[in-house]
Amino acid sequence: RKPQEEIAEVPQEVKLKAAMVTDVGGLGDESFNDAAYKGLKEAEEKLGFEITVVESKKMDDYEPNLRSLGDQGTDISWAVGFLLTDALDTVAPEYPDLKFGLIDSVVEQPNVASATFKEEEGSFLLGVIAAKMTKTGTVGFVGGMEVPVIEHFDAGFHAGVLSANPDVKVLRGYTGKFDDPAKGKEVALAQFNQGADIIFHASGACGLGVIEAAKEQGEGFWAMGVDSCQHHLAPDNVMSCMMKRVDVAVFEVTKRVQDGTFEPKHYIFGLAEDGVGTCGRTSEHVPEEVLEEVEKYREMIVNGEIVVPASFAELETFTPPSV
Amino acid sequence: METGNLADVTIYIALVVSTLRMATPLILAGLGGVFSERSGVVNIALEGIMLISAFMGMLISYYTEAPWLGVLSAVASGVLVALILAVACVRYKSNQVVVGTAINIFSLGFTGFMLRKVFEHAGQSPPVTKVADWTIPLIHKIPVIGPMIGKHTPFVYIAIVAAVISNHVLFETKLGLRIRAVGEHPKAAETVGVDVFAIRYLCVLLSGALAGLAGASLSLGFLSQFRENMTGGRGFIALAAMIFGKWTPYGTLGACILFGFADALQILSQTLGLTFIPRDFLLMAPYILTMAALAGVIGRSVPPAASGVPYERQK
Amino acid sequence: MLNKAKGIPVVEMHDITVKFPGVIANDNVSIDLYPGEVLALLGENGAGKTTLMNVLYGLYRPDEGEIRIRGETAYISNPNDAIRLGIGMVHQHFMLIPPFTVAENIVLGVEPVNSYGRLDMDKAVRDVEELSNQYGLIVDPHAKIEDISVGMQQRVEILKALYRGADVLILDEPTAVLTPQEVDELAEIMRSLVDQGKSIIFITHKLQEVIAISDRVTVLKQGKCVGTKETQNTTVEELAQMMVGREVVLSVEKQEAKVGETVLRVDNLHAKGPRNLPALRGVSFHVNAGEIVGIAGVEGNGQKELVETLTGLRKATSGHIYVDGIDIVNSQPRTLIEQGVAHIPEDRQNRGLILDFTVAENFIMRNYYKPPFARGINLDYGTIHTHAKQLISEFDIRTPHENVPVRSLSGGNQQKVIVARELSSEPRLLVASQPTRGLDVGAIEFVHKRLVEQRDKGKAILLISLELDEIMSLSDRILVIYEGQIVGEMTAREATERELGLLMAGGRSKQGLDAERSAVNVQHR
Amino acid sequence: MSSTGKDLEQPRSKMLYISREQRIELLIPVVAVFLALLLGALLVIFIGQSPIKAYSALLKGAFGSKRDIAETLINVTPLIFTGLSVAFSFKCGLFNIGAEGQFIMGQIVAAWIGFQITGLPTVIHMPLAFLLGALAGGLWAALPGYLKAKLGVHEVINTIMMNYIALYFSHYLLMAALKEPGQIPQTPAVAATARLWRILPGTRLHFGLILALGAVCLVYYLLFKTTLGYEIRAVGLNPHAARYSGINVSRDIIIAMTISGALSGAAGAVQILGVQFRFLDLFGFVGYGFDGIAVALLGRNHPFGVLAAATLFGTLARGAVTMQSMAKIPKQIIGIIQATIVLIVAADEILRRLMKPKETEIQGSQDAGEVELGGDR
Ligand SMILES: Nc1ncnc2c1ncn2[C@@H]1O[C@H](COP(=O)(O)OP(=O)(O)OP(=O)(O)O)[C@@H](O)[C@H]1O
Ligand SMILES: Nc1ncnc2c1ncn2[C@@H]1O[C@H](COP(=O)(O)OP(=O)(O)OP(=O)(O)O)[C@@H](O)[C@H]1O
Ligand SMILES: [Mg+2]
Ligand SMILES: [Mg+2]
Repeated sequence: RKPQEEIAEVPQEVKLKAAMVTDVGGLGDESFNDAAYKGLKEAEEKLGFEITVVESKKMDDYEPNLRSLGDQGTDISWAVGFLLTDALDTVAPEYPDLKFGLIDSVVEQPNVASATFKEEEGSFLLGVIAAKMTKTGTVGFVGGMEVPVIEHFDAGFHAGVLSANPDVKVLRGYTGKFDDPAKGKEVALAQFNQGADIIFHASGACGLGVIEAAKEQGEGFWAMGVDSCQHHLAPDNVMSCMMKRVDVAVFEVTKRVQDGTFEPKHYIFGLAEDGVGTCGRTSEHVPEEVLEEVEKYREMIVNGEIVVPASFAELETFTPPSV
Repeated sequence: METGNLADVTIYIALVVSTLRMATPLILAGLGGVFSERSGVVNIALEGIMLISAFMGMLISYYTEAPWLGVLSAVASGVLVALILAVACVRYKSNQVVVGTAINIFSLGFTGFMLRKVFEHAGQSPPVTKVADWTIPLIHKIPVIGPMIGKHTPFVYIAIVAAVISNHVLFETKLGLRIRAVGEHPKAAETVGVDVFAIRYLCVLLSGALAGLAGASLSLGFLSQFRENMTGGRGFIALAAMIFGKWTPYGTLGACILFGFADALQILSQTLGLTFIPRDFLLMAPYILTMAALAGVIGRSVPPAASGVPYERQK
Repeated sequence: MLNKAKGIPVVEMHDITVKFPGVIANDNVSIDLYPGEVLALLGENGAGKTTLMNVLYGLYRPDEGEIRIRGETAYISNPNDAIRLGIGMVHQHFMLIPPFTVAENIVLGVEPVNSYGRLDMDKAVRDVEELSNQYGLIVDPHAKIEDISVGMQQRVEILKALYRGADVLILDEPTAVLTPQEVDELAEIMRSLVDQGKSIIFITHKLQEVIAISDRVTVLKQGKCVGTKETQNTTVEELAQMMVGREVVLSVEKQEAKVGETVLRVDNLHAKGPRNLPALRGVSFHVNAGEIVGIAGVEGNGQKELVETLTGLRKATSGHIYVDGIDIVNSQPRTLIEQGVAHIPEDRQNRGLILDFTVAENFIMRNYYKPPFARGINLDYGTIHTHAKQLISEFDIRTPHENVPVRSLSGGNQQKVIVARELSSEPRLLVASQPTRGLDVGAIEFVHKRLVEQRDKGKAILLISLELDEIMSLSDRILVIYEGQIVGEMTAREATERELGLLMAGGRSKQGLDAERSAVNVQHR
Repeated sequence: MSSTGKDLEQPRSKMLYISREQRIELLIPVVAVFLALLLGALLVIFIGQSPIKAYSALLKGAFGSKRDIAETLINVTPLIFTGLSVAFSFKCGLFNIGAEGQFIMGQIVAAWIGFQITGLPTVIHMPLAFLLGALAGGLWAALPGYLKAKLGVHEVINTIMMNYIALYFSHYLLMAALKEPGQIPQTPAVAATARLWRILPGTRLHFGLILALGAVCLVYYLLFKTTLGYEIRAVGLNPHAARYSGINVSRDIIIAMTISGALSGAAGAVQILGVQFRFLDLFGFVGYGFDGIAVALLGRNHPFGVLAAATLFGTLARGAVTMQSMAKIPKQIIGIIQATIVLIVAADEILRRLMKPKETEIQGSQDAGEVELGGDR
């Protein structure tokens, strides 16, 4: 294994290696694994990294998968997803000369950079849009499984709706899975049926079904995507998406390995850092005045006037700000 | 969150509609199971056949933009995969559960592999054209009933009709009599000149065709794309429903509808904000309900006597 | 009914050879069958009778040989060919589908359909009724096979063949499971069939029946044809000699019973049978040490339920069963085994044996958990094998060694495994149900000897058999069971076949029985 | 069993004699693996990669170093348990599709005992957590066993249903009671005293492997050398005859399901106590249970067969990792290879026919075969 300085000296001959280990969701999860892959891809195209993806089949694959990358002298290996926290904590010290990155969780090691996201802040903005845009006075949220990360989305969205219009009703449903689009569709249809016209989802691939449901219901029914921009799946029925820029985090940190400016830091990506937010195509369906309103909330969050609840407990005590 | 109005009739309409939708792939696959097992071949491969068919259906619809062509090829690929089962188990007398398990493992690998190969993308295919919903003339205008059964993806109607036809074939035609005879006592059937092998081939292939339809109903009926492992265990649930339904088409239909209903109820309860039950228990409800129904009401179910037993000609 | 060879034979089988791995089941066998005659096929277990008939029916394809039907060479490669040639077969093990109705079983394969292609069961039922009246074969077309008596199943099998237009009928051991009355009926049926121009090949182990029913008899031994005789010109003794190749003692020789104390006492026993109907209605009797008590009766009069209740396999609804004075009613089978109750079950393949276990493992089925076969939770395979070898030689069981699965033994030898196991357990009481069903004369002789031997050792033996001969020759006392009640008791010496037969039929005349049967038939219209 | 019979039939000199039949029997899995790898190679070529590179990555990944071998064995360990589990139920005539759910229950209970209790010495804490995990799996299977035995409800339905219930129930337990504070849905780590010993320095290889091998022997002993095993096999082959023999069939069905479930639960327990050290929320089935079905069937439901099949499956699974990372081969190819092996072994009749010379030749060639083999030794 070559020490890092050596590599930095000969960037042209020896390609730097970047790699990622997925969690059990694997590629195609329509969530952080895909987003991380996008960032990695960008590093390949723009920075000339040689990239590898190792998909984990089972929980106990995390450690050997990370090691297998370490053994090949991968300059930076990404552990994607909080499920890999323990594994990375164990493996990183074994390869002190190599760098590691972690998504959605934190490991404190001298060669690990961690990136977490304030999903609730981005979700808040979507809640605002939904509350402003609903014609029926009812909006919905579809989650995958009830775990803390999904709670961020749920609570943030709810708080956004409450802030923009406390009279709007929020329906809530969980699929119990992350990979069954048919289930997602069914939950979404139930909410549409109960009067919702806009549904925000944070349910991985189940969300494909949520979007399908909106598409099938036709004009006036909307889905809101998550993690990456999902407009292309149903351009006329996806109102906005909660962007979680895992790709940016991966790309930026990977770039720092090339630059030699890598720091074993905990990066927190919120609205302020542009790590979360609404997607670029939001303006296609959302009128200017609503976007202006959203922008106001964004600023209040960025400068700390609003502290967005990230859990149901915090949501309980959350008082909507007066704009 | 306030609770929805339980007096509202739309809730019940939604419940019926949702039940039918969720029961449909189960019914189709379950009927496939009925035919196969009635002829004496355990088809544990329903899950795998569904998955491969869902993929092939999507693929053909993707290339031709003709969704019904996709459905047709889903059925054809279902038959083709079932042919593996038939050749291995009917002709070469392999253990049916083993071959079925192999097909299930294969289907996951194969569809995942092909997805990446064809679309260079993991997880799911791009959206494809799906089959359009059918509106039943007149009926869809009737109040309450209309919204319940008047407009659905064609697979819903196909599934119900398939159950009726299956029941007719199995219990009111001579083919059905022979199928049941072969599943109960193949040697006796052979002594009266029934071709045991032909019947078993036919039934296993038919089972593949029905499971193929079930797969197509997922990727071209309810959704318009393929997603890795999108069957999500429905093949196994269908198998359970078939046993629950005592190996009869109507029994299976009923069991699938019960299962779909429990699931629809579960989703509706969430939507209505009935949160006094922990959500995880709501999610478990369909499974618990099935077990309770079996233990409390249905009880013993006896499979066709020769189910799972390869038939050997003497000499 | 002396049908001398007339015209060309309807069936000629020439030099048929059938080889199975390791066995030549038929070795250049030739038989012929003339129109309107009954040909009996005789031979020990495994002599090749069934194989030869399976060849004729297209189930097996012979390695060599030729078949002619009505003078023309025929290639019969499956049952359809045989059916087309007018050959019908009633198999040794019935080929009926238990959950199907009688009518469904009969029409299977040649089902009537109506103009919409729909199965026409009404027509099927009508056809069956018509046919059943024409030949006097009374069946209930709507009854399920699993609910009807073996005798009726037999008639269904014959109707199946006739429905397909058979004029050559193969009956493989049709009488093995019938009561004397039913055998008589069958003989009558056969005669009327022959009168209507049918020809019959009839396989049996019962020499009396050969003499009574057949015109000619062909004897097979170890796959070879030993000879053919005009029935007129032969005797039971000669046939037995031809079959077995030695002199056979056809009657049971036994000493006067030395009766000891009461071992089994049954007191007012009630139990339910199929479809939860009462099957035993107050049965009381006793069996003493050193005697054989036979229970005679027509099948389905509660024998099965009685045996099952006595051996713990069925719950009694009321009453008592005392073994050596201890009330063991409704005890678990294990408790009864511990009490010294041995049981030779009638259904050897489904109950008496685990076909995929080895011979050695089958020998310990009922006491595997006790020393010397088990030490703690461990099985002692050394002892188990020694034990098996000993029984194999003692009971002359034909098997390569004790480690082959029982499945690969012939039916007769399978039965011997059971007999050996049950007798070697040194029981107080032996419940023997149909102990010789389907066995050849040699094997029957053997089993009978063993039963008498046990009696003389002071065991109590309860014998349940549908064969009056067996009951009369083995028992010291005879009980008659009818509709779940003991309707008669007598010593073997005072018993006559006529009297027993009358009691078995409920004390009513034969006409009365027939009337009842047709009443059953009418009920279902 | 009957194999002992074959041995007796052929008293031979000291040379290890293998009959032609037995040789075909042994050859079939080898041929199956070969053909499956061939198919895999074709697929690799199909996606434009080098099969040589792929398979050398597989081999290196599975056996390349001490650590690789250890990782392979870590993969094998739970498969041995779940394979035994399914095989055991089969021996009693039951089809336990519920290994997956029992595995989950074993995991969560082992994790719970592992972190909840502290201050116990290892010799008590470790076996306690392991055994209670196994027990949890056993009880999870006992219910379908009970329903089968007492009410006649088909075990296949109930075990399928209970897989899903286990999935949601484990989630519920985790969230409601067992979750460690923080953002990650997981239990606290199990105490050091509950962890299985590492048995190969420098690797993760843990004592679970020894336990699994122990389980193979135990199941073999139980099935073939004890009265309980005799009973269970009797019930599996012919329940009517078993009842006639005085065997309490209902009881044996419940016992067999419980033991089967306990083996799957043990698989879950060793994964927690030896590898993961905590229960992490499952977002779907892990797959060891379903793989266990294939392993059991591939191993012909015999404990030693299960051991061999688990080794094969575990090796392939481990190799899949390095094939991905070193040769960029998608993991799905391994699934296809595994399925092909199972299929070919199941459809062995086809191979048998191809491999058997015409009947007339058998006699002559058999002797020749013996000499050949004898000469080798
Ligand atoms: N399918 C078969 N495979 C191998 N051997 C067979 C098969 N069928 C019959 N045999 C053998 O052929 C021989 C003749 O059997 P067959 O059934 O014809 O006897 P059988 O005369 O009908 O005897 P039984 O009086 O017991 O009915 C026996 O040795 C038997 O073991
Ligand atoms: N598939 C088979 N392989 C080997 N032998 C067989 C096979 N099928 C039947 N046999 C043998 O054929 C013989 C006769 O079979 P059959 O089924 O007629 O038995 P059975 O009539 O019950 O015997 P028995 O008349 O002695 O009571 C037996 O010896 C049996 O072992
Ligand atoms: Mg015979
Ligand atoms: Mg016989």
